[in-house]
Amino acid sequence: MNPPASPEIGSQLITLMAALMLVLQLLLAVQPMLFTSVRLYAVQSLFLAGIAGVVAFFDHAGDVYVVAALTVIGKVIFLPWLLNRQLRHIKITQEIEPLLNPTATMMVCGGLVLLGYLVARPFTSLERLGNNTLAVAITLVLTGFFLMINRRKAISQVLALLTVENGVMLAAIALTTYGMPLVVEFGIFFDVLVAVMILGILIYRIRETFSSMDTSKLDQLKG
Amino acid sequence: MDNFFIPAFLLNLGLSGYAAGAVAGLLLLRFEKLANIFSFGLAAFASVCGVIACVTALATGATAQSQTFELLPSLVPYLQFTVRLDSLGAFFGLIVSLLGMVISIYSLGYARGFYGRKNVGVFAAFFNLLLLSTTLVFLAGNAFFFLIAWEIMALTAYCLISFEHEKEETRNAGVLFFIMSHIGTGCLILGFLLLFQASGNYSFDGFHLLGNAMSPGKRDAAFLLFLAGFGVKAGIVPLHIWLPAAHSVAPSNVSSIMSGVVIKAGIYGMTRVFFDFLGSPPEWWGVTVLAIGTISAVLGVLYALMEHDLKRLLAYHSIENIGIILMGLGASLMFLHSGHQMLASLALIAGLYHTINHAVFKGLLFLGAGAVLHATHTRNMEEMGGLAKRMRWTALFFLVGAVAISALPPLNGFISEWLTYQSLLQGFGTTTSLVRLMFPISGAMLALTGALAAACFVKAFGITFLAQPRSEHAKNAHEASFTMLLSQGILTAACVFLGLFPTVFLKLFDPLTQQFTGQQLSAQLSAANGLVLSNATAQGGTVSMLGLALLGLSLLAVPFVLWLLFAMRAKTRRGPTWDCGQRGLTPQMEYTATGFSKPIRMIFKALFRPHREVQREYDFSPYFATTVRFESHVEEVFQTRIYRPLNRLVLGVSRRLRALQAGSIQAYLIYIFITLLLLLIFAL
Amino acid sequence: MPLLTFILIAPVAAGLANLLPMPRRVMSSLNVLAFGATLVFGIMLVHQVLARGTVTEWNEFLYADALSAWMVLLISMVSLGTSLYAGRYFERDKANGAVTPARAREFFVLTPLFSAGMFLVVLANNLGVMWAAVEATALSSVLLVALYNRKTSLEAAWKYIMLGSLGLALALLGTVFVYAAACKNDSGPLPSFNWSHLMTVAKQFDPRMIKLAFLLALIGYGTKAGLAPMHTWLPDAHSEAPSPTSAMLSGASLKVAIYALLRFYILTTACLGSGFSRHLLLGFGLGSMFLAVPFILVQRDLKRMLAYSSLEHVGLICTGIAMNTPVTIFGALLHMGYHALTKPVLFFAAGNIHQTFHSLKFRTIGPGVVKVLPATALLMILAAAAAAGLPPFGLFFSELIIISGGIAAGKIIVSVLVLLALIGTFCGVLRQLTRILPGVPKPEFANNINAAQLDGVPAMALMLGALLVFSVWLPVPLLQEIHQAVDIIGGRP
Amino acid sequence: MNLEPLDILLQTILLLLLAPLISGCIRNWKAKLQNRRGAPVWQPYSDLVKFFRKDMVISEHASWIFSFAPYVVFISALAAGLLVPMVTAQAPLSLFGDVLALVGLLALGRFFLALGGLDPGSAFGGMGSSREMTIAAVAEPAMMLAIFTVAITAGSTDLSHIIQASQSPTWKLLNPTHVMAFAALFIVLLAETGRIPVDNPATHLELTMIHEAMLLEYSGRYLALMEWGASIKQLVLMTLLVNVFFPVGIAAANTPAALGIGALAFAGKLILLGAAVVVVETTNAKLRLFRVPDLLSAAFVLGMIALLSTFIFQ
Repeated sequence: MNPPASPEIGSQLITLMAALMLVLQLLLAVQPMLFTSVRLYAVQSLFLAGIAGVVAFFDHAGDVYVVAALTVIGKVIFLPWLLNRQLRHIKITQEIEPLLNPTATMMVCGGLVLLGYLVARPFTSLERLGNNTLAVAITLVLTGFFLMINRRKAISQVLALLTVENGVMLAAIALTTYGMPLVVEFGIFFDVLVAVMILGILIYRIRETFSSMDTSKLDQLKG
Repeated sequence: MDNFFIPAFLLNLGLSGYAAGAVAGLLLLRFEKLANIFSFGLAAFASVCGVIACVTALATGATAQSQTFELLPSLVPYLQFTVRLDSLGAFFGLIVSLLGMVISIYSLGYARGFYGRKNVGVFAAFFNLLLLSTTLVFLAGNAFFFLIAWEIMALTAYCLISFEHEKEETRNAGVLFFIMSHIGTGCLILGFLLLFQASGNYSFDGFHLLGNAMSPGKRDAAFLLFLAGFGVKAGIVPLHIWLPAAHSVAPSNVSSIMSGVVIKAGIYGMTRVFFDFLGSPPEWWGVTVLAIGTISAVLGVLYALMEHDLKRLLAYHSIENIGIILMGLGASLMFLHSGHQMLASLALIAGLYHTINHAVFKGLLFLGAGAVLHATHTRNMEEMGGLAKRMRWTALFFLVGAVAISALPPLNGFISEWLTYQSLLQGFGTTTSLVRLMFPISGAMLALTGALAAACFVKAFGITFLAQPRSEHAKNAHEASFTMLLSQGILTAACVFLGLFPTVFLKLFDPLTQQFTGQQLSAQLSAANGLVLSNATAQGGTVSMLGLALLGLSLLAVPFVLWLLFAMRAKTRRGPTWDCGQRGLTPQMEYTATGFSKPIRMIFKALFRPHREVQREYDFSPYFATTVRFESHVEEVFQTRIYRPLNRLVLGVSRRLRALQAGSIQAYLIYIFITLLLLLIFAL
Repeated sequence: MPLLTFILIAPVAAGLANLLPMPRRVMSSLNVLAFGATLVFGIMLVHQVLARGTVTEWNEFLYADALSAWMVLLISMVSLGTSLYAGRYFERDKANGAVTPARAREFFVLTPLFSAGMFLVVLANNLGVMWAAVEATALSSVLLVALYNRKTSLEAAWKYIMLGSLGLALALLGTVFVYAAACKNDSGPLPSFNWSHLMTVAKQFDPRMIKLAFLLALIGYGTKAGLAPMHTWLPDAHSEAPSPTSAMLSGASLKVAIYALLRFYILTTACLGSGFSRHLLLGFGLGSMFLAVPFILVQRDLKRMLAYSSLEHVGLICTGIAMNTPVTIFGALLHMGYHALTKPVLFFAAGNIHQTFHSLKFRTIGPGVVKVLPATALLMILAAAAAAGLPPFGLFFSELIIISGGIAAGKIIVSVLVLLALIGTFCGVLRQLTRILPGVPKPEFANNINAAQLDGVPAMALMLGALLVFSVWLPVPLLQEIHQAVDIIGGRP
Repeated sequence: MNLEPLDILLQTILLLLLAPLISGCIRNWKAKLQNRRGAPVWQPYSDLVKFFRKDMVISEHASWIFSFAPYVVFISALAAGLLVPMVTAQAPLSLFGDVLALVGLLALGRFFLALGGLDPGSAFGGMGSSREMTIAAVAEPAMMLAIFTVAITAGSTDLSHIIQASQSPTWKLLNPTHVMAFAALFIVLLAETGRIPVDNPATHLELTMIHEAMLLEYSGRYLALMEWGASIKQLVLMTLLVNVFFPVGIAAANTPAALGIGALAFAGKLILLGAAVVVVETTNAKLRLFRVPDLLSAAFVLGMIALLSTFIFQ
């Protein structure tokens, strides 16, 4: 690519994709079908990878390509596959009654978005690419967190956790010049993979012993 | 320093002796006889060393100014293992060593009762550790070290109290003791921290008269903290709640050492802090201490009268006597405030003299009670009786102890209470403020206490040792073993000596009063070259137990002469007690302990609020009952009004809080989420 | 010789070796061997640190200062004790049919990896790597928590991993912020993320970012360290895990999390001055101490009670550090060490009780443990006395040092609060243990007296003995080394 | 102050001989006041002799305490008597004990009296001991307060010194303080000597008796010692009362004249006080046991007021 495209385009791209990530997050928050959720997550991760790619392209940062690649392999392909397999295995498709109904959920998420922007405001000046990517990142973290509270199925909680992690990665890309040092990226990447596998194992065992994966049934340990 | 060499050496010997005793006890776990002999033997040896050390130190004036040496090197900041022998430490060291010696001898016999049943080795080890830590409490020269010794003392005491842990009563008593004592320690830590803040280190030398340099507020706070902290250990009302329970369930030799020595640690602490550290006292300190002393004395003896459990009865008397001791200390503080050094020393001596007296006769009484338990396997006086015939020596020793604790001449109890009376009476003139009414009033209360104590011990001795045995156990009672009798004999001798020759003993107080009030009183207190105890005023007011004793003996001539004149030919024969004609007087007809104290229970009904329950079964008229069941018991007002509600409150609140950990992961996530949001907003 | 490398490699090697089918005896002795080695290396490390100030390897990828060396010692002590105890423990579990041989092997494989993770946490120079290592410890321990595969243990594991990874995600965000601050700071293409480097430039960082970073790290690593109100997973995990794992979690893992938190604390203090971070830490520390008291007072389960007492001690350590005077920090570090020696003993004793009485509920165990398991009960009493802060055990010293330091620095209220909480805990522990230890055992247990009497006693005696020795005597180099650590935390070069 | 054997001997004899006479007189006058002839005043002497001559029956349940008590009771009372100035201002043995010692000695006697009552194991004895100790307990503080009042005004607890001080011109004989203190001490005297309205010395009705109940098992010379001890105690208390509060005519010096006057004055004062006791006994009925504390608390309050008034008048 001999003519280096102007940063404006890049930053607009990034802003766009970040916004889409947020939208996907909100969708994820309100819709109950588990398979859809997994797909939504995969797409969200794809946008994350896209952002990483754009950054790498415009900053000529080789490392960040690696990040993008890892994201695609791990979060767009492997993890969704794993989760789908799980879902098929345990034949549960629906998230039944979350704690809050969709309307309330949306309102809470709106509040969280607001908070995210407030927290991120002091740093918008520091961002090079696209404004308020950081705000989106923090919002992802907060909404993901809220999603964990709001969901009862073990798997959807795992998904929520993964979106939180997406948010963190987005923040990393948004804030730092060339992403985190590679060794750290690898570390994080493998940790996440292992974490999901272990969670898979646990979900499996829980399903075996409780013949259900409703985490609100896990309340034997008190006091 | 050379006149300090011998005490220092002996002290080290003694301390290591205790340690060795503890180790021996643990090493010989499996061989109980050897453990018994070696461990208690070493304890006895160590305490003999202690006695000699302290007496020489006090006599040779090695304690004129405090002497210190390091026991161990220390590694943590602020902590030094300083052993510091000054007059006060030596005096209390004398008490612990004396009692330790006697009770170790006693235990040689007493511990046989545990053979095959309990682990004598462990018991002996804890016993040694208790003596060791208590000695260190009196000799510690560094607050940090003091607290360590203090806590170890509490810990070992706890283990010994709950040694016979098979009974739930024992376990609860142990827990109550330990919790109260730990709360007390909390107060002490805070108090010492206040001093520490002022002086910057924990050395007792640095604390000397520190209070004068502190702000009044902190000084008063420290006073109250120490009063509460040491008060718990000493068992002042209303912090005494643990004492009757603990002393009654512990093995008797432990009760004896607890009541004789361990609660005295509280007295030691108060004397040390009030007279040595906190500097010139404001008036209300003395007034408070005197008031608390008076209240403790009266309430202690009143509750003692309501008991028919021999050891609980004795325990309540410990509260009473602590009260009497505090009367002396309180008066002394008031005199220090009004600048009457001479009277201050008199009152201080009165208090401390009563301290050692109480140690001696209460130790003796508990040992006696132990012998009785050993023989009858019960603490309930209603099941005793007639033991004077079966346990002659024990009865004699117990009687001496009873006379002594009832403050009757010619024994030691009377001497110290006489000194207390004297200081209270002379106190009236020291001030013109209304406060001086405190003195005669507490004097009158002291009189009431004395009379009630006499009543109580007529009951204790009479019901336990006299008349017919009230149970099979009592009927088959046997005399205690030799070592148990020997130890009681020693303490009996001590009672007599401290009663007959106070002026000899008073010399030991000179360095002490010199240190705290700058006065030496023993010369003024003795008249007629030491035969007579004087109240150190020109107007006279003297007493001589020796003289009275001799007088009494010589007056025996009167009955003798009369016997010669008239009764030579009179014969004596045994007959049945008058039984109003229906033949055969059974033990059931005897006056019971409960019955004996009934009039007093009625008089002080307002305080005791006795629970009384009578069930009559009758055929045609309630006046001809076929069976009558009578139940009556007195529960302490502090127990019912303060401690139980408090306990309920705390546990109730805690149970409510358990709901936080309800088990739902969503709830837990919410906790974290809210924390996060709050922090983010806080950071904005 | 590359000490740090060895310290990391020894346990990993043992863990991988245990993957091969081997008899239990060999596996446990392998672990013992590995941790014995790490202990020795740790001691050597102390000397090197004293000699050179800091030790680095793999061109500064691994980095050890006095604080790390101290942590290495703690981790090795706890792991060594655990692996000494674990052997017979799982023998009996297999005998009871509580675990299958495969699961037992799982333990012997995962435990060394768990410790290796912890070693990496305290030896990593790069904050990101440190984060990854913490995550690794969480992942390796969660399967241990779920080892028994009971409903409750799965529940505990689930809560542990969910709360833990969530917290760690936040911690990662914090780490990202620190790195961002570093990026903003120097214009180099890929700025170093090494602790040793960050400390040198901490002054110029953007305070707002560091503030945010510390908040997130506090919540994140605080979750792992069990600070209230993020502690909720702690009693569940500690009570459901096999006793050796509980010992590891409470004895080492909590403190490792505190260590990670400390690194951020030091950085923040260096950047913002002590006020901000100190007050937050103080608040969480005191909160944890006071929250623990009521739960101990009315607790019904032995191991949960022990867990809450750990919560209380963690709170005390944080409070001591947050009081931020050399004396209090010294006390806090000392307290870490003593607690690491004490708490495992209690969990081991709880393990023996559990295997004999087949329950941890006070009501079921009932009175009379001293009669059924004399040796265990005796050691438990001593350890409990130590944990409750009674002399002659070190925790009394460290607690009194912390309080005195606070008073000396004029922090009267805090010190009084600490004292109150400690008294409350004492009363609770005493009350609860008196319900089970003394007395006459229930008839159903009276017959299996002396069952499993001496199993695990050597391990307990060893740790308790060490505690007693180090309570009255600390080797001079160790003392100097702790003082260096104090200076590091206190921000004094 | 040095001891004079002669004084000691004389006072001992005086106590021994005078005590029964006093009780005899009181009994006799009481009878007269109740229009009875009554026993002659020297009846107690012959009683004592008779008791000494008689054989003794000792309960088979009793222990050595039973035989030990009479001697203690008798000798403690006697010794107490030697601490009180009777005819001369200087008590023969005031060096050996002050007023507190005197109270102590009497308490010692009571202690063993009560034990002696418990020893044979009869219900009467126990009842007597219980009541005796109870009443003593409530009487003691009142007594002490009264004594304190005097001791504080005299600035000493030494009886001889108190009396010497009371003879000094500055001493206000009838100041309210002493009046009330006297009243308090008089009530205590009634209680301590087992007189109506507290106890009835004449009765053997089990429900009303206190002192007699304890002596019920005693016979022969032990009984004699007990009775004698009781009357000596009564004499001692009366002496204390009269000599402290009405110090008129006490012999300051050992001249025959002074002694003579002293003896006469002493006799006169005792007669007056005895008369007062008789009047009280005949004009009052015995109180119920649980009313007695009210009486004694009245005495206590009197003592308190006495103290307060010292506080006011100084």
